[in-house]
Amino acid sequence: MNFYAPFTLPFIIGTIILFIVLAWKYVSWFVALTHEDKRLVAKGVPSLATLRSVWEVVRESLLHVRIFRIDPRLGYMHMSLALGWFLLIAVGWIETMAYMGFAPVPLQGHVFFKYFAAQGVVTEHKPYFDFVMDLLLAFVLSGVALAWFKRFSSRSLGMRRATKHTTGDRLAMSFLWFIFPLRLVAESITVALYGGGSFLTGSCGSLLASIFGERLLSYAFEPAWWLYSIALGGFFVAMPFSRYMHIFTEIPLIFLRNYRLRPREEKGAIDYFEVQSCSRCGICIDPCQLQADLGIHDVQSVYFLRDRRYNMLKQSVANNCLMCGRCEAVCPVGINLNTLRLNSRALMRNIPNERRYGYFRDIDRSEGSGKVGYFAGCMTLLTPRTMSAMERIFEAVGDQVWWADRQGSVCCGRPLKLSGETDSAHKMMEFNRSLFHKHGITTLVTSCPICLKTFKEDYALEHIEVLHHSEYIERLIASGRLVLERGDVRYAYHDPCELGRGGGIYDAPRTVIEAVGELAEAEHNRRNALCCGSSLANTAITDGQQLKLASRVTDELEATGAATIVTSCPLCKKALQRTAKGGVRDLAEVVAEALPRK
Amino acid sequence: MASVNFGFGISKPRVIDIDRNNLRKSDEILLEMPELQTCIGCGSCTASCTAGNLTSFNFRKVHALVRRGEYAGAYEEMNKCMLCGKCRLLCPRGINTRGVVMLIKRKLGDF
Amino acid sequence: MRRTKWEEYQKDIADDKYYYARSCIRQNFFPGSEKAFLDILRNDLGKDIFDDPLHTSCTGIGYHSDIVPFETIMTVVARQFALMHEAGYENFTSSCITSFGIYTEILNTWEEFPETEERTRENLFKATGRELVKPKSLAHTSDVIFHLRKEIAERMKRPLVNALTGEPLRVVEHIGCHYAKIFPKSGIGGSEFPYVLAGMIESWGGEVVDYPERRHCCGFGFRNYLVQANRGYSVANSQKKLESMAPYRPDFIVCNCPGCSMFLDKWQYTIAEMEGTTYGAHGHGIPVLTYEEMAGLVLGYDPWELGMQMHAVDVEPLLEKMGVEYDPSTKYLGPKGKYIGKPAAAAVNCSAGVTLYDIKK
Amino acid sequence: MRARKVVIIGGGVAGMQTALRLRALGEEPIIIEREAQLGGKVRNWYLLFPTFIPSADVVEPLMRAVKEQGIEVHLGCEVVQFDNHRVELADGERIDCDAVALCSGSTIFDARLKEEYGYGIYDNVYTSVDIERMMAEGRMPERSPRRVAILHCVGSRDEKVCQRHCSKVCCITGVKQAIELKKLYPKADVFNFYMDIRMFGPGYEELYHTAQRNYNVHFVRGRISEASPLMDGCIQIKAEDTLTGRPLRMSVDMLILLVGMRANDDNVRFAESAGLRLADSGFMRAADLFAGNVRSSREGIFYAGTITAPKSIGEVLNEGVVVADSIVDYLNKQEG
Repeated sequence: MNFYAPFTLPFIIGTIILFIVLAWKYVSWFVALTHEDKRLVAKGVPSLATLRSVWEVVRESLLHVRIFRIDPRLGYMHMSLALGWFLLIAVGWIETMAYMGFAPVPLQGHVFFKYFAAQGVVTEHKPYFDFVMDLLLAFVLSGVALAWFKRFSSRSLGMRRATKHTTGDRLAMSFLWFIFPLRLVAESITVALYGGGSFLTGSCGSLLASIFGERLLSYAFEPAWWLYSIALGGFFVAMPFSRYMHIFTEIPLIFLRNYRLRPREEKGAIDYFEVQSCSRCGICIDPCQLQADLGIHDVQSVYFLRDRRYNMLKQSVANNCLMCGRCEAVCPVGINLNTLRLNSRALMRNIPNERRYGYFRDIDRSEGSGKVGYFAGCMTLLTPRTMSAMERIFEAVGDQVWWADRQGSVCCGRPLKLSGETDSAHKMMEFNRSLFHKHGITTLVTSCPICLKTFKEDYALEHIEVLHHSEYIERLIASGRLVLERGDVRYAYHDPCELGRGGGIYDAPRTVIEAVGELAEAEHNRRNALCCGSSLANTAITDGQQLKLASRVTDELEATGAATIVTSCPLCKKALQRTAKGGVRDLAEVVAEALPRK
Repeated sequence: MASVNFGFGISKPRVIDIDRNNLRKSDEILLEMPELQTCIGCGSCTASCTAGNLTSFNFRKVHALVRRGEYAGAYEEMNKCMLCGKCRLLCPRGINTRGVVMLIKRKLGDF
Repeated sequence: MRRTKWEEYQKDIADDKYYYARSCIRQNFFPGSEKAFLDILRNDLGKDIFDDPLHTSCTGIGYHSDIVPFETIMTVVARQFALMHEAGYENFTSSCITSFGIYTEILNTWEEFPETEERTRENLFKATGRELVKPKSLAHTSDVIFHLRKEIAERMKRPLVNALTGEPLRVVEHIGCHYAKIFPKSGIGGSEFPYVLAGMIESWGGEVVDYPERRHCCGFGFRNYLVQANRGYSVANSQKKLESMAPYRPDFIVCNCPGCSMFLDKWQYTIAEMEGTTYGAHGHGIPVLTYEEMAGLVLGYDPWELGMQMHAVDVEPLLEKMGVEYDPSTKYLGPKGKYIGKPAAAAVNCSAGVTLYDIKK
Repeated sequence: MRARKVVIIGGGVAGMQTALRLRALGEEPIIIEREAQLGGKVRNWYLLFPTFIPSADVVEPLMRAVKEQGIEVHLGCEVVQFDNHRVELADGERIDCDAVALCSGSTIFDARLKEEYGYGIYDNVYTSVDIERMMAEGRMPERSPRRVAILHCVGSRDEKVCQRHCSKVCCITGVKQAIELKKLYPKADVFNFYMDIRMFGPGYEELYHTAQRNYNVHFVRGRISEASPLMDGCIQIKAEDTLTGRPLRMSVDMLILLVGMRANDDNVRFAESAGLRLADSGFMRAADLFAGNVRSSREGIFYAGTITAPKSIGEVLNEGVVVADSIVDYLNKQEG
């Protein structure tokens, strides 16, 4: 059989370009990986991680399990396109082989087999193949129809807002959308002229024949295949430069991630895999409170990654993010959105200067001594109620406490890190680390989740256990050292971002609240909890905007009917206090109040 | 023109000369963050300042000088700030103080 | 309003019979000016003025530099007054503004605290055996010229007018701080609307230029100038004034204080050498005149006889503007035709030439 | 002509003055007061600025006159909703009337919301309201404090507690209390921490001057940012002395917070039920700020006192007269 026809040229050229670009990108990214990362890859390839990755590729790149969890309609749309197309290719391949045996068949032979085999011999399994292929085509077409429908009414697919795409993306998308309808047309005409086909192409073919007549269709036969080929070729050329780069990139990313490669504080080659794995599906847009409550539409992770990928990232976009992590929690690709945003900020703002923050030398305003250290954090100095509650709790259990910063000290460094000034942040971390070690503490308790996160992730404290005060209190209760009187007050708990999504601490504060009263859960809680709006990570929004975000949160917390809102972050407390009608308390306060009276 | 050394320099005036100062950057800063104009100079920011507690850093004064077009030293001065955000929690006019620090650093550091 | 405000501040100035006290700075840096003053009074106006060889410096520079105590300077001043009385005069005129300020200050002190006058009287008697008699009137020599400005105008040969255009010359006047800023009542027009020089300029056909820093100090400031490390502050003050007046394009600056004449002139040289900036027309400095020189030019004196070659900023452009005939070849010849030396070319006179003094070399 | 019924919501000085004036004009006022007693907040004050007369001198004559005039008063009654012809009380009673004067005043800011000042946490942090009460009841501490700090603008001019407006009378109250403290404790040093000093009334600037000149009260231009306890029970406060541009810290034995006036929570409910308009500050919005500052946007509903904005007692008393006149004017026009 001759597998050459002029109309296949656009497809062939497109495919060649696609593979050259892909190869060039992947090879150059891989070469640029750090030495350490390459070592991890070498160690990971012969391990179980590879198998795990294959399974994950099937689940996420083909079945899109995570999107199904967010919304089944959306999941079906993504699955039908990915899995459907994959199966079309796979089954097409088998079909070719069923015809030709293991004879070498060029690529276009597989793809346009219907064309080349139209006048060939009819084998006994052809009807089965025709049926399966029609079924798959129908499957994909249903996905295309949904995607098309989503453009007009994203809400009906479970998304309040869809991504606003660039012109390039729209072009690529148009090619994609045309591929399958054109394939249907080309195959239907072929079937109408030469027979074959099944329920879809067969009936479409008959329909076309009855409308236009065979003569007309025979004129349309070649052009239809041409158009199909052009759509395919066009899409392939556009693919590596558009959002569809994600189709392939997600696969190596899954492997690399299973080999424990992660984006870091500074930009690295692994970031390319992460950034270009974004399909711009826009699932990150809905959870973004800046979008939902403030109507800011151009800073969400999808746009951030897009701008970063095309080197048009502006500080105003990079800075305008609460880093609450709500988008990261739902990203179907699992992109490390916060880390990427951080290292983008660092690239723009980190200007190392040895002389800066030289004033840290010899500062030590700490008080007391003990194995337990308490680091209030800058913000807690403005919520003295929390601090005096902690003092009473320490007193009640008789722990000797070293107060690190009651008289003010150096910041933990996280705020500067969040703003991208990594080098300066490290100076603070270095200072505090040596301060902690100097005073010989074995446990470090902090009531500020912002400090907590950086102590845990950046400080590498040896022989010092870092605890959030909720964890510390939970332990005291569990060990029986702290006996509390349980009341019948209902408390609505607000999860601070840095503690919950940022530190994975959801249960400790809840356990503690249940030890003193009744816990009420807000509509959005735990992984889906809302941000109070005052996040240190965002330096772009105004006071009024912060207030608006906070009022949404207090509304939701107050809707539980609980009289008091409890949180475990001084910043959240301050933020929510502004709009709450009842009281806003820190976890420590309610615990201190439940201490048995002497 | 040869500059002759007579063993002393000519003292620069201490006056904030609005006519002579180039207010372009100040204008740019105020355009991006108009709320900075609403500062009533209560000093809450400086009083609570974590860095000001340890150094002579005075956020209120530095941004006031920058607004008047006195940029000399402001960039390095702002680099004493730890961005901890206490000031933002206190400002009675709701000024985005951390944003101001970052904006001034960006404008005066030229990045 | 500004035009009449000065009239509220007036003082009695004697018509004749003056006792003359010289100025340290003026007689050293502008000796021609003091001679011209005496000549104008004696020869042109026929007044009696006594130039006493026995009198001394008032020690004001030492006083303002914290070297001479107040008791000492009071005794020195008392001696001057005693000399005046011995010479048979009672109208004291001083050529120096610093001295004028000191005489005023001491006379006021004696008035407020008579016991200090008594102590000074005793000290003077113990030291010199002389008897203190306070003057009937005290005036600065610029007050005297101001007082006689109309008589000079009657004898005027060259008005303060641009000979080419016929326009009045634009004159910046600068009053020494100690003239009226310490005791506003002691000056014509007080400290805010000093009229002593403006009166002369207007009477002789010139136009007084008002400018923002008109009342600012020239920067002399005694200690600020005397200590080399502080000189930058002194220059900065002159520079502030010069920058402020330059846009008004003055034809010349006239001062009544010898220190101001010196610093506004010589700091122009310094600024030009250090920074390359000049403030007059065509890259030239602004000529600085003493009021005696101004009066002398008006009365037709020869500029070199007036000692105008002693200025750092060359006065020739001004002389040409006024249409004064002068002989360039005699500029550096003294009164007896002896060569007195010539300064090196300077940036302030539009010359890129060599500088006299550079600490680096 | 029959006497027309006017319901006055709130029996503070504004309400009583309005009632008395209406009665004098021959109308029938009815006062509804939430508390068990007439007099409102002024009853709790000790001496009044700027003349230091006892507050009783103002409140008691009014209360007496209300009694003497036999004005109908409902005590311990809360208004649920109202419009210009009917007022509905919490106990279910309905009063039909011809006009309504809303004189329900304002609420004192809860200083606990400014947690950094430690009110309710440390023993020696007081509000200006506490001080008035303690002075009136003679409960001020026996031992003279060494140092007292008075902080202006607590709960006023502060975006962070959503109170943007100026409460107007705190500055002069701060000056008055500083003088009172100096009279009580001549050895104590009193420091007033302010952002701006606003002395708008007659005799106020003079009192400010007196405080500085005769009582040696210190004024520091800077807002306190934090208060924290010291070992000896003192409070350490931090501020910036903005006039010298340097941070300032000092220990004080007493910290007094000059709490501002904020809008009543009721206002929202009232505005909804009667169709009234609220200002951005949450206070009621008068028809206009010139000729119509006691009229509401609805016919037959009037305002007097601090329901529309923070005011001094003198201003409130004037408004009581004005509002009564406006009501009579309105009623006459209604009857044609």
